[in-house]
Amino acid sequence: MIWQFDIIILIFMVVAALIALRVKDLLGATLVFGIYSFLICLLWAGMGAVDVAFTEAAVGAGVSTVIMIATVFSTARRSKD
Amino acid sequence: MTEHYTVLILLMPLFGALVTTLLGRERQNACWLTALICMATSSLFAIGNIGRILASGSGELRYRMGGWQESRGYEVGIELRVDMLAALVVAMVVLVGFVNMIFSKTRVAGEMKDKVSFFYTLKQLLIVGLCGIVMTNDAFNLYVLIEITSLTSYALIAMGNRRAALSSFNYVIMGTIGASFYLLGVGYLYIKTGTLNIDDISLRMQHQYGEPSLMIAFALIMLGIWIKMAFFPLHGWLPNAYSYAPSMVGSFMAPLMTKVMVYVMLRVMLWLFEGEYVYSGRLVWGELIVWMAIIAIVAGSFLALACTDIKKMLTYLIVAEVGYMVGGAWLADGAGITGSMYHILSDAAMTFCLFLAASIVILRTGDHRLTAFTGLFRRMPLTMTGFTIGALSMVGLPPTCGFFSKWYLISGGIDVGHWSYVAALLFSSLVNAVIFFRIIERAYLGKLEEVGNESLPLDADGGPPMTLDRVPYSMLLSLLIASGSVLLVGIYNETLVGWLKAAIPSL
Amino acid sequence: MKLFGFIAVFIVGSVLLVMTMDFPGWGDTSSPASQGQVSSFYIEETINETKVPNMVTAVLADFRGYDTMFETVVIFIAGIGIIAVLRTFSDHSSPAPDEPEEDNEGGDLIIRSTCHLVVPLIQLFALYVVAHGHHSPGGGFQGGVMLGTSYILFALACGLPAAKKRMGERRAIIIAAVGIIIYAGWGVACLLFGGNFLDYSSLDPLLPGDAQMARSHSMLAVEIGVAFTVTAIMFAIYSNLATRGRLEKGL
Amino acid sequence: MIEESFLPLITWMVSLLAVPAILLLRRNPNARETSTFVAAFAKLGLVAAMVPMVLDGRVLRFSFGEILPGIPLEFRVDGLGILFALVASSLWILTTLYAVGYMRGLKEHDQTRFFACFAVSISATIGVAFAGNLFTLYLFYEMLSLSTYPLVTHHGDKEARSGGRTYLSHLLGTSVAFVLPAMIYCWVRSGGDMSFTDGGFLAGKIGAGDGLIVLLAFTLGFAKSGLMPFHSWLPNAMVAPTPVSALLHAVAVVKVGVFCVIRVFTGVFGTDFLGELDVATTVSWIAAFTVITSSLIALSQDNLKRRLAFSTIGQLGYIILGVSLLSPLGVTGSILHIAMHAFGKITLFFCAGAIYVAMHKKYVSELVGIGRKMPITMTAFAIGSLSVIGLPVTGGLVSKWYLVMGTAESGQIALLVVFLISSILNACYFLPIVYRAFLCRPEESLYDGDRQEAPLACLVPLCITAALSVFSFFNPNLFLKLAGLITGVQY
Amino acid sequence: MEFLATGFFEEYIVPKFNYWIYVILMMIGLFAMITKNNLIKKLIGMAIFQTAIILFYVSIGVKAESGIPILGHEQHHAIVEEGQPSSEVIKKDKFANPLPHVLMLTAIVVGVSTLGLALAISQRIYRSFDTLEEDEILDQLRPGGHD
Repeated sequence: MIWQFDIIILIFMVVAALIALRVKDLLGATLVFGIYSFLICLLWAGMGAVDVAFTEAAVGAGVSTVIMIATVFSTARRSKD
Repeated sequence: MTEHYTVLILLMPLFGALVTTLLGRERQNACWLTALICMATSSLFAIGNIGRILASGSGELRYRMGGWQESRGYEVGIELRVDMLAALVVAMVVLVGFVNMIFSKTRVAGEMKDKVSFFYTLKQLLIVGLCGIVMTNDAFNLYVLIEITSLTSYALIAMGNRRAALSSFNYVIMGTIGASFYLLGVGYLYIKTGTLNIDDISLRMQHQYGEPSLMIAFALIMLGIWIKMAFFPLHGWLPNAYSYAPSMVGSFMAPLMTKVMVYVMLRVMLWLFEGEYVYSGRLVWGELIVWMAIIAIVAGSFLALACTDIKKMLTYLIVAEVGYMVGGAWLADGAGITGSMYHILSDAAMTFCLFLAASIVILRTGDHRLTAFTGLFRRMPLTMTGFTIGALSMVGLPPTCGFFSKWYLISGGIDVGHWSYVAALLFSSLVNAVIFFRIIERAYLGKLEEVGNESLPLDADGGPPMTLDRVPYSMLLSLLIASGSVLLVGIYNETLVGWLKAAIPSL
Repeated sequence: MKLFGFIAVFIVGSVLLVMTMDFPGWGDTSSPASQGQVSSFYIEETINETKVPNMVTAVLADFRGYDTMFETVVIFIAGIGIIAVLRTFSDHSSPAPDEPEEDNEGGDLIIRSTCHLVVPLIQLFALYVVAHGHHSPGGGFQGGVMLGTSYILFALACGLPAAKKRMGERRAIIIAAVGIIIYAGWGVACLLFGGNFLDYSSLDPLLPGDAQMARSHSMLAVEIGVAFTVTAIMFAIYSNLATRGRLEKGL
Repeated sequence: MIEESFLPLITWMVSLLAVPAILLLRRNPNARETSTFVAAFAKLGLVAAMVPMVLDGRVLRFSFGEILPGIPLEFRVDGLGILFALVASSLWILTTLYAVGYMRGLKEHDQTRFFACFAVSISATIGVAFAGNLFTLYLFYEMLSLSTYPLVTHHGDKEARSGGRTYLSHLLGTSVAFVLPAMIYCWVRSGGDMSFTDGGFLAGKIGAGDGLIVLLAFTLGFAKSGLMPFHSWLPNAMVAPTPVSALLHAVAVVKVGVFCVIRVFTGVFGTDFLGELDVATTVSWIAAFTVITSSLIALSQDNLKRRLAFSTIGQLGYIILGVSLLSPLGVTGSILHIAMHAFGKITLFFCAGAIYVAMHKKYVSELVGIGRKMPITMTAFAIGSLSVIGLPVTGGLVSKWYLVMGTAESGQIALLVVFLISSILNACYFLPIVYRAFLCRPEESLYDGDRQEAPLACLVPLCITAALSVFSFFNPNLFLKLAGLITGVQY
Repeated sequence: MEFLATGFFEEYIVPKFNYWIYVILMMIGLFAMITKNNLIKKLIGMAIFQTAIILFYVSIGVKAESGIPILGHEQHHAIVEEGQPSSEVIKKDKFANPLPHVLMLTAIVVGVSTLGLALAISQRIYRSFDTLEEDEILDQLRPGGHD
């Protein structure tokens, strides 16, 4: 695969992870985490792991984001850190 | 047909769990009956397996899933491998599950309200996971099964009160870290050897021992397993999780989980890696870990001594017992390893016995504190007899199994001249003596008037405390079996140890 | 706590970082993992052994089918566990209020009608993913998740009660259990036909084609089982988490 | 020569078999006591039947089931064991008779539990006496500790609780902390063989330094022998009913302690090997210290039973001192002293109990002139104290004679002095009681009401034991022969 | 993108970059799990932690200029219909190693299951403590509670 592509996505992933952990609004954090999952999904498609990418797209970006949002809505939305 | 026993041990509880799910919430007794029957058949298969190993010359059984023979010198499929140690531990798991199934008959409705069927489902799936862990010969399959046991235990613990939910959450965090470390270590092994079958890995590693990444892999796997088995500095999650869990769950999880993880540790040390590598001078940490084990023993004993809550106390004793086994395994001595293997069985027996007795007492008096035992000998002699047997075993008096496991562990310590370990064992048995005779004296001589009859609300176990004039026969029966097993494991220790010695690869 | 955590993380991280120097390079074709006989066996022999071009599917459902069975069990446990932890069965007596069909569906009209249009397509594609997992990316798990998400989408758009009419809780649990029963039962069938557990080739007499085709067909069967479980559980997880375990209104 | 036989097992079992009978017959006291008596006589008969076999040099052995690798559960009857068994089982009968009188006289509670535990502890004692290897010995040692706990705490009040706590903590603690590791060490060193042999199974397999540590671990670990500093359980355990004190603290428990020590000296190490190692003198001095100190403490005790307890500690010191001299005569003296002191001391305890039953007097200062009210009891008391001091015409003289001879033989003049002093001290704390009991004017309090001798069930046993200790002076040959089997000293 | 094409990157950075990033991500996640105060944040950290390990595994399986581990139609045709020996048709360096992919499918599933269960437990905690901040929960427990 193209390694430039790979490196750029990886850097973006680290950034996304940091943001997701810094944001005080849990809903925002969850959404950033969704973005993170999409980046991983891209990365794996790039690495030739199509099935893993497919699964990650469906589960990581799809379901887990949805259930996290569901939890955030049914509990507190603000967090102290 | 008999060669399928190995997998049938697993399948029985699996299908039992599915059937209980299908039966649904309303038919509680049907669920119980299904679970009981499945556990019974599974126990029969496990015992049959022991017989088959004794019959077979090689002393081990291999079962290839999907019938994939090895090709190009590697196992391409997943393989089950059962040697004597594994067979004994599996038998222990399913038998404890079976007896605990009897135990939970009358009480589970009171604790689980209308979630009885889910309880039975999860419990049987937990047994599936434990049996799988013990029998599998595939490093990654081991990870999946560890996660199965973890998830079921998270759910089961969280079914308790609010404290239980909180401690279960901590357990989730710690458990995930542990399992992930294990997974990472397996990844390191895979990147170096290109296979996942435990035997193949150890075969391929022989000529590349000493590469740093293998050492890191070993360290990561050990770290993960220690977190899961609550080895002392990493024990934080265990006491709350087990003591706040519903008593039906705690009395079942406490004897099994840590012991099975100890088994996994031995498996990793002696089969995945090799004794020469693990104990060789190249790894300086052997001595260090024995010292950690000593600290674990002493600290566990002290923490238990400080407790006023009976279940908490027992859980801290488990922490100390884990120290026994880790220390014995790391003594780098045949007797020590045999001792810790035997201690897996005996500790399971006595912990089970004590937890059952404590649960019965809590259910009847509705009180978690040690004061609940005051004057109980007159009111519930059978239960207290069972408790006393377990206590004597913890203290280490013949002919209970605790005495003999201490015997082998201490002789291992003497063999290698590790006197501080011996001293730690003796110290902990003295502390156990203080702890338990404090309780037994109170139960034997204490007068009821000495404590007020006020009792805490039974929020750890859901339902209201039972009236004192009625303890179900199912509970007494299971307690009887448990305390009997304490004695039997002790009396037949020589047979068991002989079998276990055969299982150890030569150091 | 923060300091302690940072120190621990820093030590572990630095050790691991140093250890990466010991690895074969990324994409290195000659690394043991890539050269290892196991992976090359999978790459070269899968087509002969199972007639399935998608190696991942073959390894997943056949060579390591035992893992996959427990993977399905993990999903099942998650669903059951969530219900056991979170669900509050308050409505023993009160029967579900039975309003006319479509009226109790929440959300506004556009979303609802779009959803009514989209959901069938999603489900159709999901079925394709399940069925075509042998030849293209995908398989029981991915397809199952998509089916589950289609229900979730329906619940989001039209409200949980409407979705519950399609996939009630009891039904979801039953479907999930049936999925695993299909999987494990298929393995037991192999056992009855004289092979080992999950040894699909022993079902040769039962299925069209030769032993390899039997394996291929069996993979489809177990993938369907997986899809059942995943579908039901995904929806069950969502519906419990979205309603704090009461299963009435939803988000 | 050694021959297999079931007799030891049966002898051990008899009193255990009595337990279910006792529990079943709890409703009917007379039948309950009858079952105890039947068991007691059967046991004595069996032991007596074994005596001639042992006397013509045979060693009865019975072993079953390898509990640990190379270690079966083994019974082995030799001279030492049979002597101890004979003493214990004969005194059990008398004690039971006495206990019946005592318990009924005071209308004690939980008599069924009492007699059941009594039977268990006796069979544990016999098990210790017949134990064929170290593990079996340890097993029954612990069994004895646990089965006597309910007896010690029989009254269940605060005093009994604290006494029982001291009792268990000392006996269990020392045995787990010292004996267990020492035993496992022996097991490892001797290559998995722990059967007692005349030469000692550890002979030649261990160095002087380790030898001293192991020896001390054993002698201090068997804390039932009351060796200082682990002696304080004995006075505290006096809260028990008097029959218990009598049997367990004059006969069974403490004698089991010294018996174990003698076993360790003769069977584990072997006196010759210990002589080579030259480590036993340490034990001798600990024992000597115990003897003198306990006698001094006994002088200051006003509670009669406590005084007897401390005198017991001193006498046990004699026994350990004698065996630690490693000279055949000394060992003979120790073995004899087990029996002689048993007769003497149990007489004294019976008397104390009888006084309590009849007069409800506990303290020495209250016994002035009591001899006129209870002449028989006090005569027996006098005989018993003579025997303990070691004056003619009582058996005590015989054993002490051998002890002194042994000391002289081993040339330890200092220890000879110890014997002298302690005998004087014994005289000092016993004779005044007798003197005041008979010769002083009784104070008025003794005359209110017309209290007479204790009930017959109490009176008969103490007369018998007193007679026994006199008889053993004129005819100690049986004991001498049995002891000779161990030490090789012929007569 | 010119400077990226220089040999320096190819030489030193690229071969190890994935592994570095996996370590960094894993440590971020671990740090969050240990030190974050909010339970949901802990869980996000947990998810990152797991994905880092998945990244590690998938990176193992990559081969330079390899494609997806699925046979093309013509290869499939050649082997199945024309019966050519697979070892000649298939160049194994052209295919990514399928085994790590399979393992990671399972790992992802385990991850989402754990996440779901943990979310359920945290909702349960919220139900009885009415907060998700760890310190506040402990404050509530301090006075009462028998432990």
